[in-house]
Amino acid sequence: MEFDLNEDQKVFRDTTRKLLKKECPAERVRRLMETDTAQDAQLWHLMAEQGWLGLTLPEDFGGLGQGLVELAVIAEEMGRVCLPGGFLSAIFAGALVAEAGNSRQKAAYLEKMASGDLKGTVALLEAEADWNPSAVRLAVERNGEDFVVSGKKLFVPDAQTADVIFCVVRDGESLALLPVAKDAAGVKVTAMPALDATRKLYQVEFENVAIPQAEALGADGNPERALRRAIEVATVTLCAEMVGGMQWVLETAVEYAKTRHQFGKPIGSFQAVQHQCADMLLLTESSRSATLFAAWALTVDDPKAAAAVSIAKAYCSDAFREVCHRGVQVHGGIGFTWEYDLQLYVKRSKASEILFGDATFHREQVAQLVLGER
Amino acid sequence: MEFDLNEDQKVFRDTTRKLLKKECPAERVRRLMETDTAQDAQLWHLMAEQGWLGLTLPEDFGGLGQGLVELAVIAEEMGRVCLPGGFLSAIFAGALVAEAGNSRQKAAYLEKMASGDLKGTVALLEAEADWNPSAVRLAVERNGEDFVVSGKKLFVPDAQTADVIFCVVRDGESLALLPVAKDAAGVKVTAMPALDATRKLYQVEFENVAIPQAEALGADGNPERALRRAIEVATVTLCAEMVGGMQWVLETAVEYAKTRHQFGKPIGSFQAVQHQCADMLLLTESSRSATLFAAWALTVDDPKAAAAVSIAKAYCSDAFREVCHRGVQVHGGIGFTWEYDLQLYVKRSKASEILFGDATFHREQVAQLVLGER
Amino acid sequence: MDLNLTPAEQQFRDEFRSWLAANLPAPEERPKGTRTELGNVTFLKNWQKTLYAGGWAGISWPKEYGGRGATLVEQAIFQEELAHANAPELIGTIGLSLVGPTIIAMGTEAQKQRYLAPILSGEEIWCQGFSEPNAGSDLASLATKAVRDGDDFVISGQKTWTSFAQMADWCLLLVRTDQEAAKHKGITCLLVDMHLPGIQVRPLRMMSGDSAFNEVFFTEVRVPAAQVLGKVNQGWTTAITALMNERANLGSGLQVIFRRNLDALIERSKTVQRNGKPVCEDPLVRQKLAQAQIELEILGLNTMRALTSLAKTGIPGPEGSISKLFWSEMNQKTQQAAQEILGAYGQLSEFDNGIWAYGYLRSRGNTIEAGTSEIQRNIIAERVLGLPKSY
Amino acid sequence: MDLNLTPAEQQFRDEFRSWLAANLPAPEERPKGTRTELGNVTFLKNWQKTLYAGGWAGISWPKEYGGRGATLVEQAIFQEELAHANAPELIGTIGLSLVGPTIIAMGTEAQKQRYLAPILSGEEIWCQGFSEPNAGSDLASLATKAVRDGDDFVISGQKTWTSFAQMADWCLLLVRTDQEAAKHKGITCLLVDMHLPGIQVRPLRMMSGDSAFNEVFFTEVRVPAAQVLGKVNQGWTTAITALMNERANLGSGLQVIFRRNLDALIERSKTVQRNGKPVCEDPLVRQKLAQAQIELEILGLNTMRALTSLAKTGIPGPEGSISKLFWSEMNQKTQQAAQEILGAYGQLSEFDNGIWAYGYLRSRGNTIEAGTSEIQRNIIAERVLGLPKSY
Repeated sequence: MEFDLNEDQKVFRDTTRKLLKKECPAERVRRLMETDTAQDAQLWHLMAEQGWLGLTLPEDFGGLGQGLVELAVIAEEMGRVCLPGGFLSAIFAGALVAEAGNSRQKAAYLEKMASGDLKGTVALLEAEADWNPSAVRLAVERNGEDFVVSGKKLFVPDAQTADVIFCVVRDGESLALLPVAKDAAGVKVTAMPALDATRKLYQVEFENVAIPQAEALGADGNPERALRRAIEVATVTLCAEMVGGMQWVLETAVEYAKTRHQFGKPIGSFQAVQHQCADMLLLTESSRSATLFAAWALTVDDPKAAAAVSIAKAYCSDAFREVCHRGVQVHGGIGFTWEYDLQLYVKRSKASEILFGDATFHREQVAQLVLGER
Repeated sequence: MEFDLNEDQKVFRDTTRKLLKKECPAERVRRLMETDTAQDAQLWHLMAEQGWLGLTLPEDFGGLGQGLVELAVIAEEMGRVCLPGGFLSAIFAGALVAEAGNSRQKAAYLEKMASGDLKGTVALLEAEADWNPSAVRLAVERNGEDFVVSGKKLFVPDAQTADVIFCVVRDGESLALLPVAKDAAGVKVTAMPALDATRKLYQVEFENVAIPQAEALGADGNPERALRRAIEVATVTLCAEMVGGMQWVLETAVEYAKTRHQFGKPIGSFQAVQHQCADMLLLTESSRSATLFAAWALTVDDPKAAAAVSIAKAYCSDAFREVCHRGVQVHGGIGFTWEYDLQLYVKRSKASEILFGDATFHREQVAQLVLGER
Repeated sequence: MDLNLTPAEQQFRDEFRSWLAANLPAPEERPKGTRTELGNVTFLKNWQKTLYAGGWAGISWPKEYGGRGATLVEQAIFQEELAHANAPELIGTIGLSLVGPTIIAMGTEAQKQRYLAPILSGEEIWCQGFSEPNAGSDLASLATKAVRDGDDFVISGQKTWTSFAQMADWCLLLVRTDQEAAKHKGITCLLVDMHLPGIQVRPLRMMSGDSAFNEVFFTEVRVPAAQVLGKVNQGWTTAITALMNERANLGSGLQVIFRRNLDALIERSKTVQRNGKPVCEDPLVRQKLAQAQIELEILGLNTMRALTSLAKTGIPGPEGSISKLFWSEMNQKTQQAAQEILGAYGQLSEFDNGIWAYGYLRSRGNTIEAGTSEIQRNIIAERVLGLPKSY
Repeated sequence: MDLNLTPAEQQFRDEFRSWLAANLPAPEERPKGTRTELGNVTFLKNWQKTLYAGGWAGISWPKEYGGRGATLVEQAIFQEELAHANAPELIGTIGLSLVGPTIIAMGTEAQKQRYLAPILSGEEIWCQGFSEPNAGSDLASLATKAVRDGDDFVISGQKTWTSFAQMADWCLLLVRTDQEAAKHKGITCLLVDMHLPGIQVRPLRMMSGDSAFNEVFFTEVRVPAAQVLGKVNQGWTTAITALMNERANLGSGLQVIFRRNLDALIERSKTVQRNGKPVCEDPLVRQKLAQAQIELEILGLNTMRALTSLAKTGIPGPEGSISKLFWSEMNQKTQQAAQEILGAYGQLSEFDNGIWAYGYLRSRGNTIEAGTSEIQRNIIAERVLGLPKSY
């Protein structure tokens, strides 16, 4: 039993940190968030080059075949710099294809996704914004060899830059996972501007969009189970990103508390400030423990994996928000300004809190598990 | 508009405080809590003599005809000394007779209750310990001129010392309020020892106990409404008692923080301790505002009265607990000992938190009101 | 203890209610957005002028200074009625609730004659130049200096977090006039014309995207010595008076906004759906709505109690810190509850005009502005509870 | 990063599990109530003896001192298996996790030879005499003094919050040996025979009704100078080592109790009814149970991470404060949740043997004992985060 990154993972972490610090400074984040898509071709290229886009995808299909702990390692570093754009969508879409696709489909998508040539996202949420796959209501119709879909999906991240949108639809009792080309006729993507401008959300409308049934992912397996698994992968990635955000906020607040003086002393010598910082550390480290465990458990298919993911997300959702709140409070007025980078993390924490289900949602999942209901 | 005690009320408060300080020191509380009933004949006599037992009862029936603000004033002082025994039960039972009784019944009970010669309590809760009158399930049968009751009530305060137990039973769609002599055949009272030894709880079993139907309170009116009103009166009385408890804990903690030294300074000069005390003040004063308003609103039949009672109880339930928690923390080890009187208040706060419904219960009542559901 | 309005208070309320019904601009004529958006300034100044003309400005100010000479309770009724009528917020709030009362308390007769009436009529807007980049919680360490030069003071330095500076005509400014004295002893309070040369205002954008605050830069600004409010080097007393007025008044004005906000949330909870039902049927949501309601009601009750006490003593005291602490933390909890209740919708810029995302972000400043929660707790501990000083 | 047990760890677990199956006294033979009830002492000492005879005492102690020489992970597995088997708690816990490791680190060879084996075998029970009535959070201000007289120290003073003193054979005692030195510099650590004349133990009753702690009075107690652990006047270092060992170990031992408690609560939530349904169907209850589960799982994970780190560095560090803070606040929240979930039943002495009322009250001490939460936060801020000292 060893609950720590191994040497390779630590090296990977350090080089990733160094690279992102250089390539994605706050000015770049700010520039990108002012754009329509928050997506940066150069950074995307960098991520492809580094192998990050295919990090956990199978080696047979252009990936590096790494585990989720490695993914968590880079996601944490991305969170630390508040990296904008569609990395998380790429992970979600990649995991979905890897879990649900047959070998023809994997061949068709994964290599291009790993090389950065094909950008994917997943359209899951509808009007109720419910992350439970069983809540999907958008029904697909069968027309000859085709599935035909009409209706809309909401809160779809990075849909504007995606080449392919994997649309989750209801096919009777089952779900169907339809790869829809973003530029296909009948697909309309509209921005849903929201609080976190570093990860853009969209409404995606489908009007009589036909997809050959043979193109649907997972049709010969259990698409819902594959989707749940892909959601778990993306959720852990998000948790790791949140941990990175917490770490930045913690370090920044501690640094500020050491240098800012009031009443003739560094404010970090006041108990009220000290205690805020101590709580931030506790929240951050506990989030990290929960996230690393979930990443490991998913990788080895531990029976506790589903619970571990919900535990991590429930805890991180509350913790990132609380760390940001404390971070702002420690800073006082300056921490509340647009110019100070803390605001980027406050907004990211808020968006991350609900992405893939908020703490309440995941506590309910945990309750079902501890009460033996599933 | 004047939100403050008037001069008479302040005088009443001060004399009550002085009297209780003298007559009910902590040693007496401790002696009483070790007894089976926590009831003290001498204190009871004092309360009768002072008019406290009939304070809000109608003057025609031996009461003083005062409002609930006056009742709140003395209840706060009682809470401050953690007065043991059945005062609250007397208030509940008295309010029930005053609200539900016809003039014959009022004549039969109230004067004796005001003079302290008859002790009453109300048996409401059953296995689910639900304070909502509509949750009463114990069904009464009609046999000729009588109601006959068999079954049990739980968590009945002060049943052992009561002369009459007003038992709330279900009579079809309606409720019936049956005055049962504690010593009647078929009545069995068993102690339910609990965390707060200053207010004893009992199980009361009824085996074929017959009560003439004409004796039931409120049969010609709306017994459920009368019961709700009596519950509101008792709830506000309890809230005031809780405020008194908070005030004691606050003052005791502040005094301790001024005198206890660690690291060469009074601990009250440490921000962490200061902030705990500041929060205690905020919680106590806010509880007092909510309670006084509820008492006033009930007295003048303000349309907001029901909401005000639930607001006060929801807030006080959380606040008294939190004030005690902070009080213990400010004290450190000494505050956790049996010998230090703080423990009396910790236990009282815990019992009061759930008596007449906990914060969750009352928040649900408030929700129904703000959502316009009742 | 009587929370009913007295006949006089009822009459006041009825009168103002009728006046509002007759004089309030129709909803479609009113500006959208916040008070500090410049496009709304003319409208809001006119609205203050209308109030003044109707005799509804400076409700609790003495009649001799153009106020209505009404009681503090009537002042609160005035606020409540504005809320019920959904009236625009008052743009001259710094002048009305902070500068005016401070000038009345500490000003010379000439100052009173000159400055009070234009505050009431909305002709002159005030701002408050207290905080500096290096003097936040530790306000007394302020460094903006004023050097005596003949009949003038020459001011140099920087203020920050100055609300309304972008439209203000005057500033209640704290400056250091004695570099040698102990830090609380060398401060002077000046009434400064914001149109003087050498004053530069730069909006300070907040994380919530708007610029309710400003930075104000002073470069050798000359102000006549007659502009001192109170005494030279005794400005700290003036500052404390002003801050207590600020805290005493902020709460009651904000209640209006909080009430509207919670009502909107309650209505929204009936339309946003989860699990096929409106979220207001979710027991967790119900608890959150109820808690918000409970705290808002108690804020109102605490304010009424404080008002009764203030009416008896006449001087706002450290109890204002309790109110500040209460409303700031209440609003943060309620905004967070709104986020949890509305879920993904609460973050959208185009859902309810983005008020939920804005409200959440804006609320994070509540426990910092007008004195951080830490400072408020220190004040309560030391000045109300009598605990020894922490530093 | 591999949370699977290594083959060696698995073997360790299997071995201990089999051994437990064969050697654990049947439930009906085990004592009821707590470790500190004197009637249970003989049984629990025998249980420790059985563990020792089987090679299961001092799991991570070096073999040369009679331990098993196993890893810290195996030490944790040992605790977990005890929990799974619902085995009695260890009575010699102060000796096993605090005094023993401190003697190993700082003791003379003679002291090691004399004291370590009886700790392992359960023959000698230890207590820890650190806190005093006027030295709680500020431990270094302790006043119990030891005056050198020939070959002895003569001890006078009072200790408090001393667990297990009523049954202890020995005490790890901090005394002041230099009245003149700075307060951290005049402290010495002594190994004191609790059976010596002049020692009086008085149980300290807690608000929860039991007396897990004691006051210990020393009246001219003579102790040979050879009983100094470490060096004279350098006892503060020993104290810090001991406290860090305490914090590092307390968490993992307590997890057992917390897990059982939460499991019992989960089961209870299926039987206690509200609104005609088991409370576990109430969404609010479900959230509370889940949060308790989440925090308990994370406590376990944090402990595993700390263990990995400790195994690499060898010395328990200030991270123990994170664990202490986490479990103490977790348990308070969970006990409060239990009260809310069980309602009136949770307060009854005769419902589940009163464990809920007891557990709630007892939990209030969690944020005080073994260093208050305030002290833990100070330690984290100053020693982990490097913030300047607050006092």
